[in-house]
Amino acid sequence: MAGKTIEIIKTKRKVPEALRQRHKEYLGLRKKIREALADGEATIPQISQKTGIPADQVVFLVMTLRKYDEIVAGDMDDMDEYYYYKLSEK
Amino acid sequence: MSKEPESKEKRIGVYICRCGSNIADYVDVEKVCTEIKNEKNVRLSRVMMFACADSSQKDIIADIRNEPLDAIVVASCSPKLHLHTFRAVAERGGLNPFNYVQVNIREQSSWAHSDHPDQATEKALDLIKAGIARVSLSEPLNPITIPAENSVLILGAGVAGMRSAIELADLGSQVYLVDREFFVGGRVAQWGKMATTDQTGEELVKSLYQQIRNRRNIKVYTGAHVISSKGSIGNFDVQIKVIPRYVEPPCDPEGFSKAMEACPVTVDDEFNFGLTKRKAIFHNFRSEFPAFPVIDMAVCTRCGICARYCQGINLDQKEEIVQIHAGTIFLATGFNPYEPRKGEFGYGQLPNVISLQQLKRLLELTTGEFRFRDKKIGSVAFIYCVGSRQMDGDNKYCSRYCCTSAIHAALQLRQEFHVSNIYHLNKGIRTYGKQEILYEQSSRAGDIYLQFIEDEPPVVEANGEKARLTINDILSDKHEISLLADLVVLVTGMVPRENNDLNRILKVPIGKDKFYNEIHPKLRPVETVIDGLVISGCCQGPRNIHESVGSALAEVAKVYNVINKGEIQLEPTLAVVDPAVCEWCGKCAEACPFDAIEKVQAEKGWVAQVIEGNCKGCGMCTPVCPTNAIDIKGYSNREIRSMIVAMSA
Amino acid sequence: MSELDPKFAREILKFGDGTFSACYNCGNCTAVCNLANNDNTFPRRLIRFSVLGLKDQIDASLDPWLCYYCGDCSTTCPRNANPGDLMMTLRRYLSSSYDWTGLARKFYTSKVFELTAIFILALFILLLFVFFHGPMTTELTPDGGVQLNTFAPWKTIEAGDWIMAGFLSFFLLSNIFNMYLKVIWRRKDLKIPVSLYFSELRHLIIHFFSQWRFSDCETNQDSFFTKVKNGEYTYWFVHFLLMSSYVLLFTMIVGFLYWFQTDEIHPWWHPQRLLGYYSTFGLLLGTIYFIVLRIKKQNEKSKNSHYTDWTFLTLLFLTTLTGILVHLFRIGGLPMATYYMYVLHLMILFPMLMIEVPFSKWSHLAYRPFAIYFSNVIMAAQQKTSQK
Amino acid sequence: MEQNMKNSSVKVADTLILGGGIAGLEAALNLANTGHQVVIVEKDLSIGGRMIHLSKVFPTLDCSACITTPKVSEASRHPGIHIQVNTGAKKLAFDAKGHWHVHVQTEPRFVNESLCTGCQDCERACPVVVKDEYQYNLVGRKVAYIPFSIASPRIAAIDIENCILCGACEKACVPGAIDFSQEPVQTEWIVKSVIIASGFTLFDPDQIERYGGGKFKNVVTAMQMERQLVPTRPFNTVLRPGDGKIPDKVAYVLCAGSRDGTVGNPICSQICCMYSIKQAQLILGALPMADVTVYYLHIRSFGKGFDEFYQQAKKMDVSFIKGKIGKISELENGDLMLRYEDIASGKIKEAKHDMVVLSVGILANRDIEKISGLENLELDPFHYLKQRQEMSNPFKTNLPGIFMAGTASGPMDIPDSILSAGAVSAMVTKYNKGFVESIINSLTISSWNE
Amino acid sequence: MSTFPHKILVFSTEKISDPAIDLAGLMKLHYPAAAHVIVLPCSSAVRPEWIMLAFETGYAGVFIAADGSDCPYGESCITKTAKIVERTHLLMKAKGITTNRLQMAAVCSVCAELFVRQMTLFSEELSLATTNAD
Repeated sequence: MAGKTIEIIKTKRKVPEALRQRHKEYLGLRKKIREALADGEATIPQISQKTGIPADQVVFLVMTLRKYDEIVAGDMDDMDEYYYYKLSEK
Repeated sequence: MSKEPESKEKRIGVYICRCGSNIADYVDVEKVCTEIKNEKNVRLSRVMMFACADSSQKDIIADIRNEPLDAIVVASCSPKLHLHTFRAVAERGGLNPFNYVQVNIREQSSWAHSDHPDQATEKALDLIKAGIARVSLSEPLNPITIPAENSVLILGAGVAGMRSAIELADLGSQVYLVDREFFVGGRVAQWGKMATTDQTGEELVKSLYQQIRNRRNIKVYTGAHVISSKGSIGNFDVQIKVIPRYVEPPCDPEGFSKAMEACPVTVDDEFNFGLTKRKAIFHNFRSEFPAFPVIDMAVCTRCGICARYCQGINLDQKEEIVQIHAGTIFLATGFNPYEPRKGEFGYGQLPNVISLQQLKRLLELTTGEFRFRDKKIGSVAFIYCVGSRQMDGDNKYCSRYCCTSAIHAALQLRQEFHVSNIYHLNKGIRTYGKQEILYEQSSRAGDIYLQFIEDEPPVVEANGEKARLTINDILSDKHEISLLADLVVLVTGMVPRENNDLNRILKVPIGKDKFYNEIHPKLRPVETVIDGLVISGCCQGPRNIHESVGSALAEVAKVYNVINKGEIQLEPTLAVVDPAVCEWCGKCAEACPFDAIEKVQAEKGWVAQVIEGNCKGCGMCTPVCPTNAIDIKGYSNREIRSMIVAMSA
Repeated sequence: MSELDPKFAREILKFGDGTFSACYNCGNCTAVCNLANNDNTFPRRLIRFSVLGLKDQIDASLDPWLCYYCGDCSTTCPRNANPGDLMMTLRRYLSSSYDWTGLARKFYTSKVFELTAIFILALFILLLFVFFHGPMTTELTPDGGVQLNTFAPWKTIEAGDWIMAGFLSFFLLSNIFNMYLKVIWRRKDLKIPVSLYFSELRHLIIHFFSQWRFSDCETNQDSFFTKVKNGEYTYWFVHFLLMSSYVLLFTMIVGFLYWFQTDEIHPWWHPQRLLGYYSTFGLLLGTIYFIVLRIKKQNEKSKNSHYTDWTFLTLLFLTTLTGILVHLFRIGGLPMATYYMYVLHLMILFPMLMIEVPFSKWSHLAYRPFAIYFSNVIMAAQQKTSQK
Repeated sequence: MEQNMKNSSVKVADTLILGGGIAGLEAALNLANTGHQVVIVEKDLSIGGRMIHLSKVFPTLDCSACITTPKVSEASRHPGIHIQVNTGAKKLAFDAKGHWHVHVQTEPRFVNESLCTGCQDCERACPVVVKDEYQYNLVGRKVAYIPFSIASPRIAAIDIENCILCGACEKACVPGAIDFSQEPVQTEWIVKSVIIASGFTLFDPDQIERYGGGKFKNVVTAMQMERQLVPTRPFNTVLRPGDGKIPDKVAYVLCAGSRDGTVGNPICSQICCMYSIKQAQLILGALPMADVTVYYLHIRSFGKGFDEFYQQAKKMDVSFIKGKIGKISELENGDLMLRYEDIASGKIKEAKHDMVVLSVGILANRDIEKISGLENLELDPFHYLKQRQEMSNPFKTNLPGIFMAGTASGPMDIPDSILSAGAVSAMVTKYNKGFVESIINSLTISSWNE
Repeated sequence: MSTFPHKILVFSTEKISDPAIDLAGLMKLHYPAAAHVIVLPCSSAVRPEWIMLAFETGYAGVFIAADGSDCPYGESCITKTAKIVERTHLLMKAKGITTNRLQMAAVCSVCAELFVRQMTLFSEELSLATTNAD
């Protein structure tokens, strides 16, 4: 059955529209954050300012992307307040 | 390298798992497999998709039988996941499970070094070589069993001891319940009404002792103490000395009361904390157990008057020494209430300053109006943390039970004896958990709580017949508040009982707080570093009654696991001494945290020997041996050295 | 050093039910209170004084008057000790403690005493009218109204008013003076320059009229209009309406009775009628509003009603109601009804004023602004001393 | 005895344990070591309960995972222990012979347990991100995921509620372990005794409006802080979730949801003081420049070594202030203003902190009440299981053969939970042993026979 | 023919530090592959002669991933492991081996990152030492 069972579940479940929307939104936010980091490292407030995404959401997204190796953490800023984040080289 | 011992010729099979692509993506498994084939002793080497899969397991078993193989190595994931799977495979194939070695090339090679696949491959090869080297030297090991007596010696017949005695007896163990006092029940017998159920200590003790009487496999010794102990887990030999009661059956109650009346010796009754007097011949309360009075020989003048009234009295009884053979020793020796220093908050100086324990007795002995020293009591002040949380003294710990207990007593004073003015001078109330409700009830009913600063305790002075207390109350901006009370109750904490002889004989580990110490509060909360010596109740640290009972039952579970089969199974990975090489120096015994090494006489002189029941196989003894005479099975000097060499290439 | 007095808490409990002894001194009530500050740290401090029985501290405290009972302390009290209700109870206690006659204490602690007093005072009015009333003419005025001034000439009534007002002022002022003695005079640590009494006087006036501290109870960041829309000012507004109506009517009755109690029927837009209607409307709406709140018990400050709250509201409501009826009967040309109703009106009005104004609930109208005034005087004085 | 039907089966064991947290595991190991057949039914995807998620534990500061994981692995390979994760009890019934019939349902995880190797290929392939409940929502996780790194079993699962059915995981899985055809599986366990070790739930501080009602970004719960202090932590360091700033003034607000009649929980949660003191010490270890202030009512460091631990925190310069936080307001930069009465001075104070930790209390796990057949189970006023004979037979319910362990009976710390599990093991051992003789005789209450 | 110029022998412990090293792999945290691990029950079972053997057979460094206070065999592990290091340092001095080639740190069962950091630093130190020596 390997590789085919997805078809089975598709007959039983419908994906709610809200779920698709949320996923699309996530992909959009992820893209924005990746773009913001394309020219170099930035702190959370800097990313928030560049992208217009509220800082707490940026924290969530950056940390999630860090967890899945898309982003790596760098050094602290001069004030020892924030870390810099950059895209991982992969 | 020539001095490394040559490994025996073994027929070894090596299996390298691809783990789907998890290993194979980074480790060149085919290359590893080919190279391994050339290693010494290796009969075959195979790559598998999933070594743990059922079909693969069957293949391995077939190889073991067909080749046949003496030992196998599986290079796959962490042994934490599948060591036991493959040990079982080896066993099913007919090998000793210790002739199997698992090499971790997933967590510790492919995944950790996915950034450098070539290095991951190289490392995997090194690790497998080490595994082969180890398995070449591995010896078949079998679990060790030592006989264990299915009997328990319980020291201390308080609620913890009694409750566990009943449970163990019901589970089929022979129980010896030993108490230093002449009556069982410990501190709880003295306690009166208990928070939060309002059952009395007397009732609880009574019901427990009735259960004990109904069980044939519990033997009770009162007035007895340990004088020597030998042996280790499974087989302790303990000698106890039993002091006679000088009263034996038959002893009719009437004769006894007359004898008690007639006895000319009067002393303070310790059971009532000196609030009342007793005679040299005495009992505690009517339902005491054993239901026999005692003559206190320390104060008895042997005048013989009592014998005229009561036939059971026999002043010629002799002390007895009893031998007990027990699989485990249970310590439930309980606590002593902290005895305030003379002058501590007026204790021993002011007539109306008493301890919480005294108050609890007083509440038990009082009916009708609440009076103390013939004076009606209208106001009571409690001072908390006496003997606990000391800033200057030794007792840094919190005694845990006292806040709730004092508040419970206060509620009893208010509800049963209509004492309307009750003050609590505390250091921060600690009615944890559901006990908080008692605190709320008491303050809602009008008890007044004042809190003093940690290093500024309240002052107690005499004021006519009353006591005047002065406190800097934190709750009123440290305003100095003064109040008058008819009775001052010092809420005294717990200290361990003085058992110096017992502690010395059994080598009980003692913590910083002077209570008995467990190995680990979470991993092994009732065991001590001495195997077979377990602790519960308040000898381990302050607790309330149901927590004590809980810990006692937890102890039963642990002990029952160990002794119920009549033998103890131990992991075979224990220390072993080569008596030919050993020249007893005692260093291993010193290093062992479990007292697992003893000195024995061999032909050539003293040598060390491992007490297998105590050994945990940690290996702390091995590096200290100057002659390399001691080893851990499964991690032997030879095996590890061979691994170091094998990986070095 | 203070002596703990366990009996005092029981004494306070005579002035209202209280669960304050359940307090475990977390300080939440003081921290959530918008009106509390470091010069007036309440309610926990007062709970503490009450529990420990520190009578002198409570007697000298102005804090209960500074509380406007928004109820936040009570709704958030983890022990359900109801600090807000204690503040109310303490206001009753303090009213009694200021009152040197001892009557306030009697009114607050004995229902029987209060009802008897009301009855006696009503009887007194009744008897006055029975013996001294003017002719009960059924002849109507040219406008078709009743000749009330013939039955009860405004000059006589006014004289009575003045005598009554004299009594009221005497008691109230002497009580306020007593309050002054307790809160300022007896405090040894205070040195108050006389000038401060004048410079801080504005607080007395402003707060007497506006009761503005009420609005400080609200802290959310909404705009004024949203707050109005959400009904956040309703309580203050109704209270203000009631209070202003009362003051207005009291002033008209005592000071301008000749103008107010007239047999003429003015056109509806006449200031006398408009002011009268405003006051009647205010009183009617106010009393009904507060009665409904107290029956519904939905918000914290209306949950715990003392019997004196009920007597006061009932008397005020009945006064208003009978007042309206007098007016209606008079302009409706019903002479006998007007006269009886007038007597009944005064039978209710008189005990209400005599009991409530100096001795009971209504006295807070004076104590509150004075408390703010005194507290500002004290603060200003302390500031001056600390500056030195 | 096994009569296997398609998605349901009947099996026999000695004891069934509801809940695979530390108490359940300890009891299971004790019982299995004495020769009982034990089933652990765990509703979560992994056993280990709350404890496996904690950082270090008071007062010894040893690492929580180091204590839990050996027990977890010992239990999972013990021949006497059968573990069913992702499984809930639906119904209990008592039969005439005194056995309990426990009907449990295993929800599909859509991953074949015997094929999954825990390699996380599916997780990397999955495109959908949702909040990670195991990291208390601080960070995201995929919909196909390994619950957490030290989960046991370390097997993937698919969170079907959030799945967009793209099939990427199935393509990525080499051993072919993904199986969307799974259906719920019913098992009926016939056992002699049942231990309820269902643990506690955490108080939800969002209902406290004056602490921000969940809206302030830099107000976190103690569990969220706990995760930030664990080696497998979501941010790899301690950061404010509002903007990723390294906090330097952290406040602990004790009794958030405990000892508070207004939220319906008047009792003390027993652990918050100590875990807050512990976290304070750990924060000072992680951020040596930080200030930590603990706002408390009474510090309840009552256990063995606890008061010493409290004194140690004071020596490390953790500030302790007596006074309940009345309200918190959020400033523009995300900092928080705390208003409280400093009880020691009697002054109202306002303190600015850049991060606030609410030391939330614990509540009874009321899922037990939803299991049919347990309607007669006695609870205490706080919805914990009632101990019938607290003094002599603790941890016994009013129903025959049903026992409790750990926080099912009330708030308690880890050592006490472990002790309670030990105590229950002894009682259950005896109960199972004397099962035939004593229980049949005591079957006087007929209502459960039905 | 080893690809590892600076091989590190790591002694880990079954219950505590080895799970952390596994966890490092699980979390795909990279550390030098030159680190090769031998598992023991407890870090205070490491024999100084093993360490010396490692130096003799060409390892650049030896690292003891100790139990620290988490040791299931009791707290004495800390001091005992420290003693072993102390004794070995003496042996190393006698042989002219710089003592920083033997290092120790307590690694708790989930301290994967700590282990990675230790390995990376140790490896750098070792390669630096050899280049300097060259």
